[in-house]
Amino acid sequence: MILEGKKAVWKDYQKEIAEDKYYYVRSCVRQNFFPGSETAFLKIMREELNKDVYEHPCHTSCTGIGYHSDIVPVETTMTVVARQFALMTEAGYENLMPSCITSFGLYTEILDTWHHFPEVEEKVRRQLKKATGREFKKPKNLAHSSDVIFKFRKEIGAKAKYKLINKETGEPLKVVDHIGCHYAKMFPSKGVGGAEYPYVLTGMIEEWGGQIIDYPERRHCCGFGFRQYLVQANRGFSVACSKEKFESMKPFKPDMIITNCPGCPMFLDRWQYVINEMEGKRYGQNGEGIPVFTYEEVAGLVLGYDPWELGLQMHQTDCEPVLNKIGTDYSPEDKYNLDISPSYSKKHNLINV
Amino acid sequence: MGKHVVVIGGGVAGLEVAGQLSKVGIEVSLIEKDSNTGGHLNKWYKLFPDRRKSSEVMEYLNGITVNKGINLMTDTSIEMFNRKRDHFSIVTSGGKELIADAVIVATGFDLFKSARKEEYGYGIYDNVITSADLEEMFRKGEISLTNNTIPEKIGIIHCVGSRDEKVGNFYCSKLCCVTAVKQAIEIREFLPESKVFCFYMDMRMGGALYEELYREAQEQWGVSFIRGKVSEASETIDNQLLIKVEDTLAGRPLKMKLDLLVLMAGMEMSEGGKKIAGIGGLRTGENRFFAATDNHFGSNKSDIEGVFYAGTCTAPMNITETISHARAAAIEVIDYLKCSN
Amino acid sequence: MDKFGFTISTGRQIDYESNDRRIAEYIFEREPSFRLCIECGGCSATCTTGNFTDFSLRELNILIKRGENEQVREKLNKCMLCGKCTLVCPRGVNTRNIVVLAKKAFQKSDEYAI
Amino acid sequence: MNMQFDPFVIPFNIGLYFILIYVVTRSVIWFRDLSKPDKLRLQRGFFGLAFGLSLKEIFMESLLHRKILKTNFRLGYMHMSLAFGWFLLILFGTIEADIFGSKHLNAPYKAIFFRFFNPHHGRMGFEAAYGFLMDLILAFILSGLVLAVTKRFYSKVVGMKKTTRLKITDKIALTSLWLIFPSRLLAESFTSGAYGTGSFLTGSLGAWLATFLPAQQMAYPFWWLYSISLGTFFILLPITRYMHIPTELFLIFMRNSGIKTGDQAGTYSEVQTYSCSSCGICIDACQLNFSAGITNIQSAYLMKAIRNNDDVSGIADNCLMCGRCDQKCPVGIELSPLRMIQRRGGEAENDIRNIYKGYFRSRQTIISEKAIGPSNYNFLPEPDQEKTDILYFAGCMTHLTPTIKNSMIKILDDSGVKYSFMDEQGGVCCGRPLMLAGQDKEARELINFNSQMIWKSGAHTLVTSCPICYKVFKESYYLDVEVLHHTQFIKRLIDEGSVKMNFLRKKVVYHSPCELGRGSGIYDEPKDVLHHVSRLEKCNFEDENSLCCGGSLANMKISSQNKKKIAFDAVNELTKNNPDILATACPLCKKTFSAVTETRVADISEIVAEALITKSVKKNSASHTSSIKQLANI
Repeated sequence: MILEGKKAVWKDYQKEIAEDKYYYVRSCVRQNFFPGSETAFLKIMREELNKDVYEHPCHTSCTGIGYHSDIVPVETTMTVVARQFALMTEAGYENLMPSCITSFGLYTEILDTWHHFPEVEEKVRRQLKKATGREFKKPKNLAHSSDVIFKFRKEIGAKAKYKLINKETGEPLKVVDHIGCHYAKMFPSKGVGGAEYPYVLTGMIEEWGGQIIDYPERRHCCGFGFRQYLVQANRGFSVACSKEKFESMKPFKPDMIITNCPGCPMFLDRWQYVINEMEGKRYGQNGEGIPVFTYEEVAGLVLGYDPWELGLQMHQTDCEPVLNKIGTDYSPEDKYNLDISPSYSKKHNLINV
Repeated sequence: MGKHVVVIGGGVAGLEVAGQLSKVGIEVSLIEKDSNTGGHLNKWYKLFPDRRKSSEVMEYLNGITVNKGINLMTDTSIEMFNRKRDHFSIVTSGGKELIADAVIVATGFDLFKSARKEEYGYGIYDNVITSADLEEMFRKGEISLTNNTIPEKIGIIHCVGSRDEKVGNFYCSKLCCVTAVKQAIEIREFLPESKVFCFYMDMRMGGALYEELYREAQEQWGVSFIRGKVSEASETIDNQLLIKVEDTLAGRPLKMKLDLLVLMAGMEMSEGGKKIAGIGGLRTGENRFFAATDNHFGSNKSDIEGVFYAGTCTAPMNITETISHARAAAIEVIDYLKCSN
Repeated sequence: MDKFGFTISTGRQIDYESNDRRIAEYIFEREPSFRLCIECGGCSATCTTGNFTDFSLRELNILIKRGENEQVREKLNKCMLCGKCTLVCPRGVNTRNIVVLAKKAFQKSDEYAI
Repeated sequence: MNMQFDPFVIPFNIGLYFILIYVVTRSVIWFRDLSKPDKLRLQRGFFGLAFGLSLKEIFMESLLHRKILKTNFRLGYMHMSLAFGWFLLILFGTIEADIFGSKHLNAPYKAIFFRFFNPHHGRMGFEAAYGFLMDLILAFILSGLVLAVTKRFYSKVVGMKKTTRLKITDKIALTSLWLIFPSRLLAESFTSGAYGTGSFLTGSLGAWLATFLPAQQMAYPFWWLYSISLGTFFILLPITRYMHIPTELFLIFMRNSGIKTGDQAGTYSEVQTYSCSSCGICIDACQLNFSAGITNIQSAYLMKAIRNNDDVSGIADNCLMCGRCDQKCPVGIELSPLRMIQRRGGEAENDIRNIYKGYFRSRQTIISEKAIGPSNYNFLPEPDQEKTDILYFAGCMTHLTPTIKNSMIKILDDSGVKYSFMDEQGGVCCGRPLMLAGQDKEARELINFNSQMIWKSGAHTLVTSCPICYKVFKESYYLDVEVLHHTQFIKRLIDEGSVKMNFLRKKVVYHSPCELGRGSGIYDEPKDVLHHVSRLEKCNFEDENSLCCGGSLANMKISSQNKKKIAFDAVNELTKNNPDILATACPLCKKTFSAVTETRVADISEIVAEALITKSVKKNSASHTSSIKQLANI
């Protein structure tokens, strides 16, 4: 591996990321997959980085899942997205920051479509007006929330309580980054580092002391693929995709996996359990699985947040190995009896959910 | 007849045409951007189809140019050139102005920058090289990996930067297939223990003796040809290259580990050529090469009277064709100079 | 597994490393013209057996070379050895011998794993 | 003085009694292994005409070597002088011993070493005359021996291009054989020299030797040498090619008793294998040898490989099965059938060659699928064929030469017979190619399929255009219909007058296809037809001696380049006095030849169709309309 080569590629794929005043749109599925992530993100943005992040209560799904499952026609999707833009415009924000990779991909795709086919945009504007009476401005800047964390990785690194380093050996943790397909595969120029050698997560990990490992099936999809997962009969294919990745990364002995997509952590995490149930295979070291994190969770960990506050107990593949390696101080016994009494919240200065 | 012709580019075409013109007593200035003439020929070890040393061709070209009263200007590029009534004024990088009765553009080609096919990881993975790099190894007389071991399984990918809309090249570079076959054979000669696999979209063995070479590669050297475009390469933990391709003839995807991956870089309009096109206002085609006035009987003529093309600045050509094209250019020029009297 | 109502699907991918190409090697050794096939499909087009079923010598050739032996095994036995393929082959591949050798190779591999 | 015994005769006696016992045991084993009917045949033969015939043949072939004499005089003379000469020597020697010996009916050695035991014998009169005869015979043998020795080192002497290579035991046996007669000569000469006896050869040589050598002392060691070389030769005989000397007698007798080579290894195939004297005539006859330069697979080598229990598959598969060697073999061994047996056998495991194996080799049992793997034709449809009188089967190869097919349709339509085209849409292979690959069981499946088609059609005649199909239809299908090659069928139409044709002023040379000519013995009909329509010319390779086109399906191993070489040489021979048309009667020959010559190559059916005077076509054929269609797109 020649790092200079990669750096050269990364240079070609810089993207503009807004400084402040973000209009944050949540993901549909992350709320119940790993609810801690978005909470932690907001806390980091607001409290650690003091940024203005606005959430609109009327925000809805972007229908991405429906769109990619071929059950919502693109025009409908566009109109729904137009409404999101309208809400943002009304709120007086211009920097759209979706939490979901698929939403990000979808917004990018739609904006690109409108750029090439203005008449479509016009039609959508008319439809939105007719349906809701709303009007919208297109976002000035569109960045995925992982882009933003990437932008401020140094600031976070400066505040970091822990580093992604094995405190026994002093070795950097070996980290596998997994980028959601819709992040850059459709529009390489819209992703930090492009589609072939994405830098967005790599940047964070390097900054926070970890070491990224590059393995053959890096590009491979986690297997969510909407239709593949949603239809039970197709799940065999879905899990096979994850398995392909695990088999390929195993020899590199990764300590953890970091992801920037709602679906990927879910499937990379849960499928490890399923594969183990079906074939008795585990891919981590000494008989464990490979812990899977979202980038917000990792950021939270390095900033020293309480793992259970980050919702790591929601992971099916235990995260403790990593916690122990980086030396997080946590109370194992609290894992499943987390009492969210105001007192506890005070003690752990929990932001009000 | 005391005419003066400026030839831009000292590659095969430039040298040939310069030689031909000086033969009939025309004063020739040959402008070469590099410090020595010969262009890509210098990089190549042996040539298809007969695997003769490229130096032999170089000897021939020197034979018709060296000490033939040609005014050779190396390390020189063109800053300006425009038509003044019946002649051309050319300003070189040295600030020198040349007055010419005719100009021959022989700016040749550049090899496709293989790093642009990111998925093959040229410049990123240790043991991904281009056809040119391989020739370099041949000239050094040793094929080895970055860890100085000898490769056992070598893959050759055809059509890198050719027939590929993704990199904006729709055209076929025409020489890569036969180069691949030639290099496959040479690899087997160097490394009798090695296995060589060629991944092709079509085998375009158009030229004389190409097919015979292809057959030899299969029969005598046991080179395997697999039909399918490699989609991606990645490095394994033991520093091998894992490639993914569809074996289109088996109708199945195929996964294979290789020690060395050779990319058959295609031909593109040279940077120098683009510059000339800009300052000289010369028309280029969709393939970005210079556009001649007629595909059949005007392949040396530009839209500007007195400006002619020679060689691969108009389209991918092998050396044989380049030399013929250059000779044709010489005839066109002589003809033009006669009439312009 | 019933527990999940689905099983992990296996891919169609040819894994060159894990495939066993000894059958191919056996043939290469004894019939060098096997290397000359350019997969033109002339043999399959004229094939007497191909007239009745999906048997294709071209396909067979490539499957042998890739080491997809189990598929080859059952297809192989459909050949009638009539020799039309040999007559139409533009590259002079001794197609009949390939089939005969492949059969022998399988026989051997069954007896004492070549 | 008259000795009765001397120790030097012991080696000879051992050898003699050993070989006698061996041959007897061996023949008992052979007889035991015979199938019941063959046993009967043999017994009937023994008390029948066959016995007489055999004696005659043994005399003509085993002793005089008439056939070899015919094909190659010098080689024949060599074999004759040794075989016949030795026979006479023994015969007259015994008589001599009986007449002049001290008493009658002596042990064999008395006859062989007569001179030693009766040194004074043969001084004058009738004795001398008899001695002269004996010397004459000895001289006769020695002359042959000289040829044999020179052949070894320079085979051109006996007019042969190739001579067989030998294995070590052969070499020893050969030397001992060579030593026998010179040593006898010297032994007798010295004795004669010492006692002043002997005739023109031994006498004079002995006298001369005696002038400068102590003849008395010299004689004895040579008698030893003579005895030893005889003994060695006899003992080695069974594991060398010289086993052919006794075996050939069995072969001749069995053949005359009407025993045939089956498709399994058995007594008869083994007897034939051992009857091969490796004379090498088959090597000269083989086109793989003189056109393609393949010189290690000819029948002589096959026979030897089998005798040595070598793995023969490499040899067995690399043969055109043109049958030229069968025709030429002086011993009349059925070489092609023997080769087929080996093909069915596949790759035999190489046998450890201990002496016992050499003397009593285990016979390779043959199971087709074991060697080659099973086939599976369950994809074939339900056979179904409309009713008709005459059934036309073009065959796979003919489908690749549509002009032949179309010509036949034209002729059939014009002849007015009621026919149906069996494999119009491309049928099932006849099965012969599988058989040639040694896969009889698989072939059976195809044969059954086609047989049912034929039976369903209720036809009384089956016409085929391809000699390969013809041979298998004729020999391996058990049909109650008459099978004709189209040349025979056309001949019949001409004789019946049901087709009329012009005489084409064209010079034609006929190439007789292997499977049709040597394979099925059809030589005349094709030529008659050609005579009828064109100027048929002679060529150097007619009938039994005709060449193979090289395209034969029978050779599994041959490369396309070598096929071309053979075709090229054959064509050059056939087109020597440049004919207008090179006629053949096999689609495969046509295809092979057309690839290598400028001369027009045409199947007889094409020439006939060309010369045909078409009548107003009657509607009489089921496949008539479609056949017109085919005519249209020639």
